[in-house]
Amino acid sequence: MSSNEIREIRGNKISMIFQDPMTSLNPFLRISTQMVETIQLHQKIDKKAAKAKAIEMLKLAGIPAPEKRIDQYPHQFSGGMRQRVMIAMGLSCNPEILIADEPTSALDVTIQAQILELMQELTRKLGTAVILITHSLGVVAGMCDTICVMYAGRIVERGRTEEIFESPRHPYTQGLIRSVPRLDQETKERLYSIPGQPPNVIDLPDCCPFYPRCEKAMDICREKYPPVASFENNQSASCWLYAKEAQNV
Amino acid sequence: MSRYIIRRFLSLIPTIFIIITLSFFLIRFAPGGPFSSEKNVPEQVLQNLMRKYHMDEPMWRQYLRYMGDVLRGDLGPSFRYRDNTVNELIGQSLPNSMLLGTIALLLASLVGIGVGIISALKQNHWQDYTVMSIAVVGISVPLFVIGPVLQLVFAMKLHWLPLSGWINSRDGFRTLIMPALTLSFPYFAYIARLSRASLLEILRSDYVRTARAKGLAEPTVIWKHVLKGGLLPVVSYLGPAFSGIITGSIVIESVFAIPGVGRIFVQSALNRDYTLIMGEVIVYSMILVLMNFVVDIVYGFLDPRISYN
Amino acid sequence: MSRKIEKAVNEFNQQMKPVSLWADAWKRLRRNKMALISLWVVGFYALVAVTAPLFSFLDYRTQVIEHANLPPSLRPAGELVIEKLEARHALIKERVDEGMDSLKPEMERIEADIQKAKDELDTNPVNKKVYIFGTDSLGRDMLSKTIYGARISMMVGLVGTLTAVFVGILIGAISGYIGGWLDNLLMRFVDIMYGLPYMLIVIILMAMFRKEGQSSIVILFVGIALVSWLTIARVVRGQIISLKNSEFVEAARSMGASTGRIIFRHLLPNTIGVIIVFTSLSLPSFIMNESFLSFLGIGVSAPLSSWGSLVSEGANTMELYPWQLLAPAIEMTVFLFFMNFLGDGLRDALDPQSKNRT
Amino acid sequence: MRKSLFVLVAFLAIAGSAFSQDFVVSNGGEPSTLDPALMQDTVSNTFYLALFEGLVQYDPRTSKGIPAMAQSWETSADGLTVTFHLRDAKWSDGTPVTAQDFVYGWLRTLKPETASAYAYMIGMVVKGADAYNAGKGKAEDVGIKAVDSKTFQVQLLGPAPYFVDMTAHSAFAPAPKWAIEKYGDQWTKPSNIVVNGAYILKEWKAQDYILVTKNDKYWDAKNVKLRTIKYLASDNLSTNYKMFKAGAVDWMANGIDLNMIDEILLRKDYQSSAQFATYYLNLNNQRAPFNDVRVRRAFAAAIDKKTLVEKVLKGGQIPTDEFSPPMAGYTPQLGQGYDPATAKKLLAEAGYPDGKGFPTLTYVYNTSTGHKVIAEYVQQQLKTNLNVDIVLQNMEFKTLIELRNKHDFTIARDGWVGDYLDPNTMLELFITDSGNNSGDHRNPAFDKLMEDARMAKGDARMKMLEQAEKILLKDDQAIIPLYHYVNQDMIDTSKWGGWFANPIGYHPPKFIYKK
Amino acid sequence: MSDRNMLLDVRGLKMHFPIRTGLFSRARNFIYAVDGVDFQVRKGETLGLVGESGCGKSTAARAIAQLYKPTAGEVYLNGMDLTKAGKQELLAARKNMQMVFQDPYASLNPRMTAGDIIAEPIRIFKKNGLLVASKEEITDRVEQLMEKVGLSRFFRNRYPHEFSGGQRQRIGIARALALNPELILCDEPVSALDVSIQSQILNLFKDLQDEFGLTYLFIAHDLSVIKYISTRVAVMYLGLIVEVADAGDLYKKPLHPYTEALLSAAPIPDPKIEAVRHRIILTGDVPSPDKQRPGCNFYDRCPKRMDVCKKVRPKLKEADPGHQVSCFLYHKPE
Repeated sequence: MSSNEIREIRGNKISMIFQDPMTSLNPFLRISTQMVETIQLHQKIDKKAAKAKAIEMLKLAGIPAPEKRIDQYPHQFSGGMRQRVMIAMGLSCNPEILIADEPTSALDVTIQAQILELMQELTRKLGTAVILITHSLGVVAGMCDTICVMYAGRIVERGRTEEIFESPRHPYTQGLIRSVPRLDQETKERLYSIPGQPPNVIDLPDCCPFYPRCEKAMDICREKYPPVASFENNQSASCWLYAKEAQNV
Repeated sequence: MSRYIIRRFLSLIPTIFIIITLSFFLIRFAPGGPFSSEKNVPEQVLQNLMRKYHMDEPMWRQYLRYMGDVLRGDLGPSFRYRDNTVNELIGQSLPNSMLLGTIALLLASLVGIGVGIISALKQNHWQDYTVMSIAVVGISVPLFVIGPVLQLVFAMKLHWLPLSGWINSRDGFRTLIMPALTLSFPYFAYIARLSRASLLEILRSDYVRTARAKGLAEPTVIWKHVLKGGLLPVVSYLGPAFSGIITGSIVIESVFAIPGVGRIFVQSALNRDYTLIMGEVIVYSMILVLMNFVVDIVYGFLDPRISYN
Repeated sequence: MSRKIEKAVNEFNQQMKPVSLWADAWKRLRRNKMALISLWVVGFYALVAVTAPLFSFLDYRTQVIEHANLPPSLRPAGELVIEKLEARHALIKERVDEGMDSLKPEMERIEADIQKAKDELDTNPVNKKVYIFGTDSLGRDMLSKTIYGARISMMVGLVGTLTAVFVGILIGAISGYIGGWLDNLLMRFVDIMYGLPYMLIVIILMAMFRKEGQSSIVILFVGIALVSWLTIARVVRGQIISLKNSEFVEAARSMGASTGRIIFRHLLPNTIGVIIVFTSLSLPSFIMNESFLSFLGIGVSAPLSSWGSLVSEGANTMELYPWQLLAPAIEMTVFLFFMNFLGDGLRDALDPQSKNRT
Repeated sequence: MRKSLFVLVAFLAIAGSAFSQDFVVSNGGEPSTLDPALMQDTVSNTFYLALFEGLVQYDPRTSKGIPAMAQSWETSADGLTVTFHLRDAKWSDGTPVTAQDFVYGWLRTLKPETASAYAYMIGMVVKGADAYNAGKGKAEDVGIKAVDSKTFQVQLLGPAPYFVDMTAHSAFAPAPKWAIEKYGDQWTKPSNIVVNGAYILKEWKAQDYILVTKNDKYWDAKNVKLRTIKYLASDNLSTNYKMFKAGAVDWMANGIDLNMIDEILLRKDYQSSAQFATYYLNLNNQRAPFNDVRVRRAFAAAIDKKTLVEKVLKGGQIPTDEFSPPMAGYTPQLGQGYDPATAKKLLAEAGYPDGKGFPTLTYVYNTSTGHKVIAEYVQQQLKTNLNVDIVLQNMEFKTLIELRNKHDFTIARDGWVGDYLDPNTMLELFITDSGNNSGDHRNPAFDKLMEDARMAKGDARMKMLEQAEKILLKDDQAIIPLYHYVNQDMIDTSKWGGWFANPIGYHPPKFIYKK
Repeated sequence: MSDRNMLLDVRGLKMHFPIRTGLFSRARNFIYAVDGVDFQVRKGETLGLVGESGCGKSTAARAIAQLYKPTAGEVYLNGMDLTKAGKQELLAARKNMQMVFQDPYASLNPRMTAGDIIAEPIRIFKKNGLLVASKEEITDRVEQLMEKVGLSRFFRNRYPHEFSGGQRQRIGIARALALNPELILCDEPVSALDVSIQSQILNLFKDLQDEFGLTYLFIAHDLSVIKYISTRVAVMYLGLIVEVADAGDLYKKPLHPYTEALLSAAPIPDPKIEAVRHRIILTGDVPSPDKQRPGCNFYDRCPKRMDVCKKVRPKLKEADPGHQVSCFLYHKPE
C-alpha cells in the first residue's frame, strides 16, 4: 500500500486513541479545529456540518455542554474529559476498528470506570470493533471477548477471555494471573511473582524469551522458539510444554 | 489580562530607572571628558564649556537635573553635535535603524524558520547537514567581512545593487537589499538552529503522532500541528533579537553608509558625548524591555495554556 | 530466589561490566562520526596552539619589510619579492609613460630594489624563507600570526566559557533553586547587565585598569567574562526551576541533603547538555567580542594578534591581499565549525536518554 | 521619429550631466555644528568654507589670506592696529554685511556663555579678548570696533604678522545678529540659517548628507560655478573609496583608505601635498630613563624614518628629524638623525650597553591601523638597533589623551597640525606647563626665546624661533619627530578645476569648477 | 493518645499552596491540597493511604517528610514534633523516616551511580557528623543493601538508565533502607511498574518488613495493592480522610459512599465476576481542591447525598470499633 492509501485508511477505517490524553491532543489548537479536521478529512461535508457532527460526538461521549466546550483548548479539560474527547474524535468517522492503546491507565479508578463504560456503550452502538491494548488484567476481564497475551514482541497465547482466565496454558499467562493481588479474595501469605525482568527486545536469540523466568523451562526452550499449539476450544499457546499439540496441526 | 499587562509594564520601570542611573554615573567615570581632544583647549574655554553644560555642578545635582529633564521627555543637548538636541538626533536616526532592523529580522525569521523546518524534517540527511553548516558559518563569520564581500560582488563587479546609501537616494529601496541581507545573516543562522531544535521536539510529541494516526496529510500535520508549538521558542527569541538588531547594526551602518542609530552610538561613546550616550542607553533599554514585554504578551496569545489571571 | 533473578537478568540484559557515565559517553561519542572528526580537528588546533612557542620557525613578530604582502606560496620569498617588484614596476612604468611624473622617484626606487633583491637572492638567507600563508604588510609570516592568533582566541574562548560556566551556572543555579526575592534580585541584576550597553561597561573597565603597562590581556579577559555569563545564567535558571521539583531532588531533600549538595550533586550535573550546547553556541561570540574590544583598545597588544583582529584587519585589505583575510578567517571558521559539531556530539553523548534517539 | 527622439533625449541627458556643475564630496563624517563660532573640527570647517566668509578667504593654492568680505586693509606703523575696509556684500536674506556684524560675530565667539573652543584664537591676538572670554573683562574693552558700517578696526596685543591670515578662520566669522536672536540654538537649521558665503544650506540629513546650493546673493556669485554640492557623512573610508571609484563621489575630502594605498598610489586622481603638521613620538622627559637626554637621542637615532615612510606608510609623507616644517625665512633645526651606530653608543654611554639592563618600556597609541603599524615598526627598530624591548599598548583615543595630559606615560604617539602657517603654532607646545606639552619638556632658555619671539618682528623673530627649535631638538631631543603629514585627497583634477593641493588642506568650494 | 507503640502521629495537618499570579501580587488564592488530616501509624504496621489523583495523599506524605512546610498541624515522629524541630534535630529524625517515590525513572538522579545513590543518605549523615563510617564500611553497606533488595552488587557502578523499572525501584528501596529507618513513607511505589514486577516489589516490601520490623505509610491508588500490603487503610478524598479501618473491615464493609464507589469501580481480573458485577459509576471528575467547601467535599458526586451534607462538613468519627468514617449516614451532625 502506498502512504496515501494508508492515510486513507487511517482515521477512516481504523482509528486510534492513545494512553496519555494530556499529550495526545494538540495543546495549541481548539478541540473544534482538531475534530473538524478529522471529520472533514474522511467525509465530504462542509465545515459547519463537520462541527455539528463533532458536537454530536462529544455529546455522545458524555461531555456536558459540548456546544460551548468544543471551542475550548485541551488544557481546559480534565484528564477524563480529554480521553472522552479522544474517544469522540476516534469514533467520529465510524471506523471499523478502534485501536485503544492503554486508554485508561493514566486515569483514576473512578474515571477509568466511566471511560470503560463509555467505550463499551459507544462501540456497541456504532458496531465498532475494538483492539484494547492494556496491562491491566482487570480491564481485560471486564471489556474483552478475546485475548492475546504478548511477551517480548510476540503473541504467546490467545483465546477467549473466559478460557484464558479459567485455564491459562502458557506459563507466562499463568504467572501473570497469579501475581495480581485480588480485591475479591483474601490474599494468601505471599503473592506469587514471576522472577526476573522482562528481556530487552533488542537482539533476542531465537529461543523462547521467557525461559529464564520460566519455572517449567526445559533444555529445548533455550534452543528454539516454540511452535504454536492449538487446543480444541480455539485457544492456542506457543510453548514447548505443548509440543505434542503443536505437532497435531 | 489587561491588569496583568499593566502590572507587568509597571514592573519594567525600576529596571529602566536603575539602568539609566548606573549609566549616568558609569560614563562619568570613564577617562577623558566630552571636551578633551588632541588639541587641548585653554583652561578658560574649558571652564566656559563646563559651565554651559552644567558640568561644573556637583554630580548629584547634575543627576537630578538630568532625571528631571528625562521625565519631561527632554534628553538634553548633544555635547558633540552642538546644533542638535539628543531628541533630534535619535528621532532622525532611530526610524532608519528600525526600518532596516525590521526588514532584516523579518527576512531572518522567514528564511530561518523555513530552513529550520526543512532541516528538522530531513534530520540527518544532506539537506540538514548543509543548512546547519551554513548556520554555523553564519554565526562565526563577522558582519564586517560579509558586508564588504557583498559590496564587491553585487555592486562593484555585477553592478546589480547600489553600493551604499539610504532609501532617500536615487536608488530608493534597492539600497536596503544588501544591508538587510548582511544584517539578517547571523540572526537567520540562530533562528534556523532554534526552530530546528524545537521542531524536532514537537515532531516527536504524542499529539503529532495522533494527527498522523488520524490520517492527516504530512503537510497539514506540519503546517497545522507542528509549527504553532514549534515556533514558540523563536517568538521568545525575537524580543532580544529585535533590540539587538536595531542597536547592534553599527558595522552595517558604517559599511553601507546608513544614517542609523548604531553609528552615533559608538561615536557618542568614543566622544564621551554624555547626553547622547544616555539618550541611546534609554532608547536601547526601553526597546529591550518593551520587546521582551511584547514577546511575553504575544506568547500568551500563541500559547493557550498560559493565562494571565 | 535472588540467584534466579540474577540469572534472568544476565541472560538478556546486555552487559555485565560496570560502565561509568563518562566511559559510556565516550563510547557513544565514538559512534558519532562527525563528533569524532570534530574531536580530532579541535584537538589538533589545541595541540598546535599549545606547542607553537616550541617551534622557532613560527615567528610572528620579526618584520622583513622587503617581504611585505607576499602571497601564499611554497616558493622561497626571494623569488616572490622579485616577481612582486617587477609586476609593480611594470604597473608604475605604464603610469609614468602616461605622464604621471610624480611616480618617477618611486619607479627608480623600485628599480634599485629589484637590483638589490637580485643581488641578495642567494646571499641573504632571509630570502630562503617560505611563507605558505603569505605575509602581512610588515612582511611577517601569516602562518605564525594566525597560529599565535589561535592561541589568543582560544584562550579568550576558554576564559569566556569558564566564566560562563562558573559564574553563570552558579548564579543561575542559586537563583533558580532558592527562588523568591533572591531570584528576583539576581534576575533583575542580569536584566540590568543586559540593558547596560556593553561598550559603556568596557570603557569604564579601561578607566579602572588604564594604568600604563597594565597587561591588557587581563582587562580583555575581564571584559569578556563580564557579560559572558548572563545568558547561561538565565538558561541554567530555567533548567533548575524545571528540575527542582523532580522526584530525585525531593528524594535528596527527604534524606536531609543540604542546599549546596542538591545544587551541585543533583541539579547541575543534569543541566550539562544545555550548558554544552549553549557554550558551543556562544563560543563564536566570545571570539568576535575580542575583536570589538581590540577596536576599543583593550585587546591584545601588538604585535600579538587574535583571530578576531586578524580578520578585521584582513577585511580591510581583502581586495588587494585576500590571503590576509582568508588565512585567519578560514582557520577560525573551521575551528568554530568543528567545535559546534563537537558540542552537539558531546551533548548527545552525555545524555543517557539519547541512546534511543536518532 | 520615435527613434530620433530617443537619441535626442539621450544626447540631452549626457550633455546635461557633462555640463552639470553638481559636486559630491565624501566628507568623512557628520559636522558637529554649522555655527561658525562653535566649529572646531575639520568636517564642520568644510561647511564654513562653503556657507560663510570672513574678512579674508583662504587662497586655494597657498592658503594665505586673500580679500573676501574685506576689500582691503591697512596695518598701523607699530603693527598694533589693523583697519579693514569691507566691500558691498549681502547676507543671503538681502541684508548688507556690515562691520557691526563682525563686531557681533567676534564678541559672540568670545562670550563665555557661547563656550567656543576657538575663542582663544581671538584671545591670542586681540586686545582685551582673552579677559572677556575668561569672564574677567568686559565686552566694551575688547579691541574691536566698527568705525562705520564698512570699516572694522582691530587692536592687537602685539605685532602678529600672521593676524590677517588668521581671520580666514571660522572663529573670526561675522554673524547675523537678527537671525541668531530670533531662532536661538535653532538658527543653523536649513529653514532659519542666514549666510554670507558662496552657498546656502538646502538640506541637512543627519548622518546622511548635507546639500548646499549656489547663493545668488553672494557678492562674487558670477564666479561661482558649482550649482550644488552634496556632502556625504559616511565615515567609512573603505566604502567612500569604493563610491569614489564607482564615480558616485567626486572628492574624498577627509582622508583616503590607507589599506588600499598600493592601488591608490597608481591613480591619477590621488593628490597628496605636504601638510603643516608633524607625527612624532612623545617621550616623557621627566621620567626615567627618558630624563637622560642620551637615551632620548639614542632612541631618535635608532629609528629609520625613511624606510618607515617609503616601505610601510607609502603615502608620500616626508620623513623628518625636524618639528616645524620649513617655510620662507625659517630653516628648521634638526634633531638626531637615523644612525644605528651612534644609537648604540649613546645607549651604552647612558649605562645600557647593548640594551642590557634597560627597562621594558610601554608605548601607548590610540586604536587605528595606521598608528598600530608605526608602533610595530618602531618596536622592531628598537629591538634591531638597540636590542631594547618595548611593549605596545593601544587604547581608545580619549583615554590616550587623558594619559598624555597627565604625563602618565613613557612613550606616546602624538601629532600636531599647525593652526596657521607659522613655526610658532608648532613650537609653543613645548613651553613649560603649556597645556599640550605632554612630554613635560622643561627648558627655561626655550621658554625665554618663545616669549621674546611674541614681541619680535620679521627676521629677528624667525631667528629666535629657529634657536628655540634647536634647543628643543638638537640639545634636548624632547621628542622624536617621525614625518610630516600629507594631505591625502582623491579628486580628478583633470576634471575639476580650482582645486589645488595646499599646505593647510582647506579648499574653498567657491573656486572649484568643472573643466 | 500517648501510645508507646505510636510511631507517627499526624494531627490537623494542613497544606495550602498559594497560587501566585505575578511579581508584585500577593497570593490571594490557595490550593487546599491537604485540609486538616489526622491519623496515626503504629510500630510495625502498614497504613495504606488510598485515593484518587489530586486527593492530597502525596502532598500529605511530603508534608510529613517536611519537604513542604505544613501550613498548620503537627507531625510527631516518636513523640517529637517535626514541624517545630530545628535543622539538626530534623536531620537526626530523618534517620528514622525515609521515603520511596513513585516514579523509578524520575526519583533517581540519572547522573549518579546506583552505589552513590544508595550511599547518599549515609554520606549526608556522615558529613553532618551524625554517623561515623569509613569508605570501606560504606561500600560494604551498599553492597549488603543491594543484595538485600535483590540486586547484584556488581551493578554498583552502573547508572540508573541501565536498569529496568523494577530494578530502579529496588535501588530506591535500598536507598530508603540505608540508615535503618523505622518508618518508610512509600509514595505509590508500585504504580509505575508492570504487573509481574509489581508483585516482586510488593513481596520485597513484605519481606523487608518481616526482616527489619519496618513500619510503612503506603500510598497507592490501586485498591487491590493496598489491600494486599496494608494492615489498616485510610481513604482520602479532596484533602481529607473520609474513612479509616482495618484492611479486612474496610474491604468487607465499606461505609463511606466514596469508598464504596471506589471499590466497585476497580476492575477484577476475573471475567465471570466482572460479568455480573454491579458498578457504582460516579458522575463528574474529581474536583480541583482550589476552594474550601462548607459541607462534605464529596457532596457533588455522592449518590447518597442529603441536604445536610451541603452545609455541614462531617467529622471523622468511629462508626464501628476501629472503623472511623466521616459521613452523616453514620452519625448525626453536631
